[in-house]
Amino acid sequence: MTKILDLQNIELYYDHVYALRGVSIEVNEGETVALIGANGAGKSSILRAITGLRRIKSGQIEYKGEKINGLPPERLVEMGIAMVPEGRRVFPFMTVRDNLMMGAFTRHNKAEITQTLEMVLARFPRLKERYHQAAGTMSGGEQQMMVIGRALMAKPKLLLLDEPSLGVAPKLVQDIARSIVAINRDEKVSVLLVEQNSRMALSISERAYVLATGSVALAGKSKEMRDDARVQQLYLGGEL
Amino acid sequence: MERFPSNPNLPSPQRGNLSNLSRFVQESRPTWPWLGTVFALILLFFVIPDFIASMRPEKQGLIYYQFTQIALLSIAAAGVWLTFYIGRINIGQGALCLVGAYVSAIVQVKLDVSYWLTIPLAGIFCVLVGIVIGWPILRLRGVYFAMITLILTEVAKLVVLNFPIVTNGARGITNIPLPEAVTLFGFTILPEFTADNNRMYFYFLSMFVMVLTFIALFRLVHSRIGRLCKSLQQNEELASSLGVNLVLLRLIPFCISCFMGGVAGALAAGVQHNVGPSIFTVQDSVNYMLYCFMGGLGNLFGPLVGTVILRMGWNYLTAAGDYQLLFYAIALIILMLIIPNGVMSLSPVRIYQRVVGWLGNRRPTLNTVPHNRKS
Amino acid sequence: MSLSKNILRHMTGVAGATALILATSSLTGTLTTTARAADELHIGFVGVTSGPAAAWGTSNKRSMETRADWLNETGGVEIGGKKYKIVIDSFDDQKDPKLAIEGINQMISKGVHYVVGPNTDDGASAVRPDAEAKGVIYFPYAFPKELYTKPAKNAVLGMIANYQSGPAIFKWLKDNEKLQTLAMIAANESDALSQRDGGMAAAKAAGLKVVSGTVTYQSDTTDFAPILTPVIKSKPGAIYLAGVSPAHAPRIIKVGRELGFKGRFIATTGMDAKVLKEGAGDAANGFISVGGASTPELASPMMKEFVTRYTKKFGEYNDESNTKVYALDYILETLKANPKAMKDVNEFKKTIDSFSANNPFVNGGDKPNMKMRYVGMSSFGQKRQIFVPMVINEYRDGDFKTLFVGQAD
Amino acid sequence: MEQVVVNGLFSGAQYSLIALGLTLIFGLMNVLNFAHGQMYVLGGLVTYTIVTFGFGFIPPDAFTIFGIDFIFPIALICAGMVLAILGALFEKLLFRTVIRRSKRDESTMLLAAATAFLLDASLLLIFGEKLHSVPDLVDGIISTDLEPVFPAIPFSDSFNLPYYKLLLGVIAFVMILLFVAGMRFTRPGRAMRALAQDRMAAQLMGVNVGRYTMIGFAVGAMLAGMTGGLLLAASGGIQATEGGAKSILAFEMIMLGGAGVTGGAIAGGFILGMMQSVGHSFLGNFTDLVIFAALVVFLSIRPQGLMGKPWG
Repeated sequence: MTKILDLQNIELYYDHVYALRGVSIEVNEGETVALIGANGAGKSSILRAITGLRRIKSGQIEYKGEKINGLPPERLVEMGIAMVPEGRRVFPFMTVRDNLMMGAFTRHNKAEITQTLEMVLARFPRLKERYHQAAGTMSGGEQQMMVIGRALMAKPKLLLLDEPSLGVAPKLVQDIARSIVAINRDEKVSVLLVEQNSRMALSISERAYVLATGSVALAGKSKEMRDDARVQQLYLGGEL
Repeated sequence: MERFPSNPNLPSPQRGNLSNLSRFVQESRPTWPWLGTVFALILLFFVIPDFIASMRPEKQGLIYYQFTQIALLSIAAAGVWLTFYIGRINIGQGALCLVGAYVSAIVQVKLDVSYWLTIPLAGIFCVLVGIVIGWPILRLRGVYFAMITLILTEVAKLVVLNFPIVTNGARGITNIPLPEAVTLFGFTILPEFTADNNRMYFYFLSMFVMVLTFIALFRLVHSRIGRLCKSLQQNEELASSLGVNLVLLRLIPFCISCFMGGVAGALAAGVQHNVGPSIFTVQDSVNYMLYCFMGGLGNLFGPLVGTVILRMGWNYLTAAGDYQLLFYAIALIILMLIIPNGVMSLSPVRIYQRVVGWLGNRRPTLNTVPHNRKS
Repeated sequence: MSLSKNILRHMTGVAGATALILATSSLTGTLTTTARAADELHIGFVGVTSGPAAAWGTSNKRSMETRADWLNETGGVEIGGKKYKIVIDSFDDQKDPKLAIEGINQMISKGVHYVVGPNTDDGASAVRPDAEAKGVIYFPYAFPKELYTKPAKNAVLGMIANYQSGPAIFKWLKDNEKLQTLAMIAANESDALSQRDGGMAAAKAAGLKVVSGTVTYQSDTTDFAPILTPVIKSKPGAIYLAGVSPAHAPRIIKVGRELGFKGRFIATTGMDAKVLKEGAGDAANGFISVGGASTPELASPMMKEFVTRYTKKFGEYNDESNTKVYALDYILETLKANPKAMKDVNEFKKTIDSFSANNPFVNGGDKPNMKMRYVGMSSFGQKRQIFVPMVINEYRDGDFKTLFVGQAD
Repeated sequence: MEQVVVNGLFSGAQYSLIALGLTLIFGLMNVLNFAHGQMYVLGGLVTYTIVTFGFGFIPPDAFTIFGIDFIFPIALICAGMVLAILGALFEKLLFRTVIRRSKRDESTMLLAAATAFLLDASLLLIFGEKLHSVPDLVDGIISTDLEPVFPAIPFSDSFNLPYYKLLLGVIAFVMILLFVAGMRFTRPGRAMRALAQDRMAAQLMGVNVGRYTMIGFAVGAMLAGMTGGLLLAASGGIQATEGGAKSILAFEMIMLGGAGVTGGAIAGGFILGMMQSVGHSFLGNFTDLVIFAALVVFLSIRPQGLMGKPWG
């Protein structure tokens, strides 16, 4: 299997407080990888480092064998990395359509964009119903679907999801989980999933990393982790 | 927030705010305030007057006046700084100064009250005004608060102009007497101000009030309320989750700020012997904000330093004649580019590091997205 | 157009000022306070030359500078047997009374005893205590009577006040044009509002009915239609623009005509004909304002030369300067009459009562009733106003025509 | 009443245009552009210079086609371009640096004020203190000359509207429409809207933040400049020193409508225009006080303005 994403020894600081200490993570082509850990363990910081929203202090990030740290976010979108940020971050005053079209901002071929749009709408029929509604007026779950759809509009090879289950009604969490699996399978998109909801994350991913205080505490197959008592303990804040 | 349960003891960067917060609240008090105060008192009440006394007599009035202005403007600016401290941009201090000046003048002229009493009276009146105004508008944040306060100065001016029965309207109050002597048991506590010596006495008075203001500010910032305010400045949700009464916590500093504005106004009314609707204008309100930015919001002496720099700078640029404002603007822009966080953000250590950094390899370019901004 | 020339001039000016600032900062404080050349006579100007009200002070300062340059070019002014070079020390108070006080103190510190300005009511009131305590005679362009009546000592009104010109204009209109009703508007500012109140009294005294007197506008207004609509609906015979700034007048007039108003507009401040022509055109015909010495009937050859010199120095002339041309000459002539006043303003005040000299700016300035002298007995009870011919102008097709000439005493 | 409504609409159209540019810059950068009024004045004075003097070498009637002089629209476009360049430079050289290096967003307020001083000083030096005006675009007036339009209706009154004002009103209206359409249907427009609504999300969509912020500042400045040109013709002239007050007026409008929201700026402008027009007819000298007080009360109840984002 070829690595699509490879993080080597990432260090990252906010002002003078470290957020990541020597994190190494990899995602293979076509794989779904989960990053779990307690609130503040550094999960989101990893995604921010990958997308260039944060500059890393040291280490290297490779995408398809190419060094990408230091590249601006817009360049990464063109290269095929799309991120669904934490807290959804819809454009509240734009319609669902405009939101989705923003996802395709870096693409120029109209026909292809239309094709992707149809795919997204087929995957999330709810969005079709809300097509001309302002995004800010939708429910949390609907917004979450829309931002995933928006990320797909960029036709990514690697999808970074930051806490997609956060603030979503429990019933919809399952829908979202299902669609992540489907996207991974049908669109051949590798997924890096950051979640607090470890049960959901571990159930849909192949491999998982558990983060604690800015570094990787555990790594392994999701299936095995599901029953691992150490995972629970890490969540409660203990040290290993 | 229905988040995964997390351990509060876990040291994590994202909980930095919370741990900082508790640290602020518990932090011990500073060690050297009295030394600084004594030094400042000696400087302001002995060294500077002595220096001024060595000048030509015609020049003394001007220098005293300039220092007096700096003192009373920095008192008002200190109030603005305090509202910055709770995370609010206040561009309405001019309104409070105007109110303070008018209260002092009206009470003196119409009710024949001693000037000395009108200074605290003006402050207290402004506190009442502050409660009435602050209660509703302190909920506003960021530029919303800034812009609403920007209107206040204009409102104050229009009130003064439109209610001539109380304020004497457009003509202002021009017959304010000079402060009289105060004696207690035969001792003269406060001397009589006369046409000849009032510039000097007003210098001492305003400097005294200024020192008091900054001592009060210092105490406040290092009190429990002050530390809570600082937490407010950083994260309001977090502070409210600690069970703090936010409304009150915001209102108290705002009222103190209004008090300072009122006192500055009353001082100005005394210094000037008269008040008119244009004694404090929108320009003054904006200036106070600029003083705070120029001095730096991170340090409580920021407003004082900012006032000194901008006010002295403006005076100094009189030499440029027609080009005064042009030079002033260019200087401001350059200063802003060099020290965007204000003069007091400069620390000798950091300057040293900067210089070494320049001499050595260039620093890596900073991130393109300012992380501190909300979208 | 002298725009490019203007820019070029300012670029050299900026360079010069930079050099000056660098020079003064390289010399330490002690040197800057060194005594100036002994044969210079410094006259101060404290007024607003920047910000929204810049127009008031700029024309004032410029006419002083023009006159000073001219006098210096001809060898200076001889006072008490000695020739002096005239130097204008100016201070921009930004319309802020706090800065005006600073300005007057600055003048005091330089030993300047005669100051022109400030231009606003608040500023003029604010400088009074220091001026009286430290011996400065100042010539404000502000109308409040308490500045000039006793116990005030040191202010001399430098032009015709609205409570002097207003009654004359109203009376003239009543007698000659059967004016019966009047409306007033004013900016929401001290100066304008107190002029409105003065105008109100004058109109009542002249027997006019004020049909609309409460409408005010913010000084940042540029669209006057909403303000004038109710005024014009009250069907006044004329509209008095109290304390109107030269930049507002054309706009008000133009909008007034567009709204169907046919009567006269009246102002008791100085105006600029070119601005009126450009801004209001024919609509401004019949606009009455208070002029100075440059109306053709009155202007002496010297006044004409003054205008030429001013234009050459600053690019364009401002008719508003007409009302402000006198103050400097009054100061200098009075000093000539009593050289002791150079150092002592009490001597100046003694001279005020008896002073009289030829007025070089008006035709017939040597006739007794046109001579330079101090007046103000009827308005202030003491002579605290310079005598200038009260020229009431009417704007007609791009120029001011003299409507009538009156006198204030 | 007709006159009052027409006055209100005309003022409102002017105000909306002033507020639009400001709200765009605010929405994109969180910068309260204190220099907005000065930019507007600069635009007006550039327009004035071109209309009055050509470019210094163009003969007076060079742009007269079929008897209509097109110098004004040309001057208007030039003013827009000059201001766009100035705005882009301001953003790239000044604001960007300060935003990047300062700890707080608000520090830009000092910079904005300083640029306002700079423009104020330069404008006064270059153009002088006098009022500058251009001739009316077209002659003629729709007028009922102090006679009520509908005498039977109680509030009916006379009605006067010069054609040039009508024309300018239409131009203003078209400009507002063009701006709204541009924001909605063009690629940079979409990018700027996205940036204003969620900066980080926009960045993740591949929007080049630096480029579009600069474009946004330039467009905001351009709008200010063209408005200045338009108002030069609409309000009888422009004075070099009147910018500062205009900025504050524009702040009021975007606050009323909701800062950073296009629709809010337009609504705020029209509401303020109408309030002034009605107020002056019925409240006399208390108009401005009442308007300000109402604004303060309204904002304390509804801080986000009519249609703004809550809490900035």
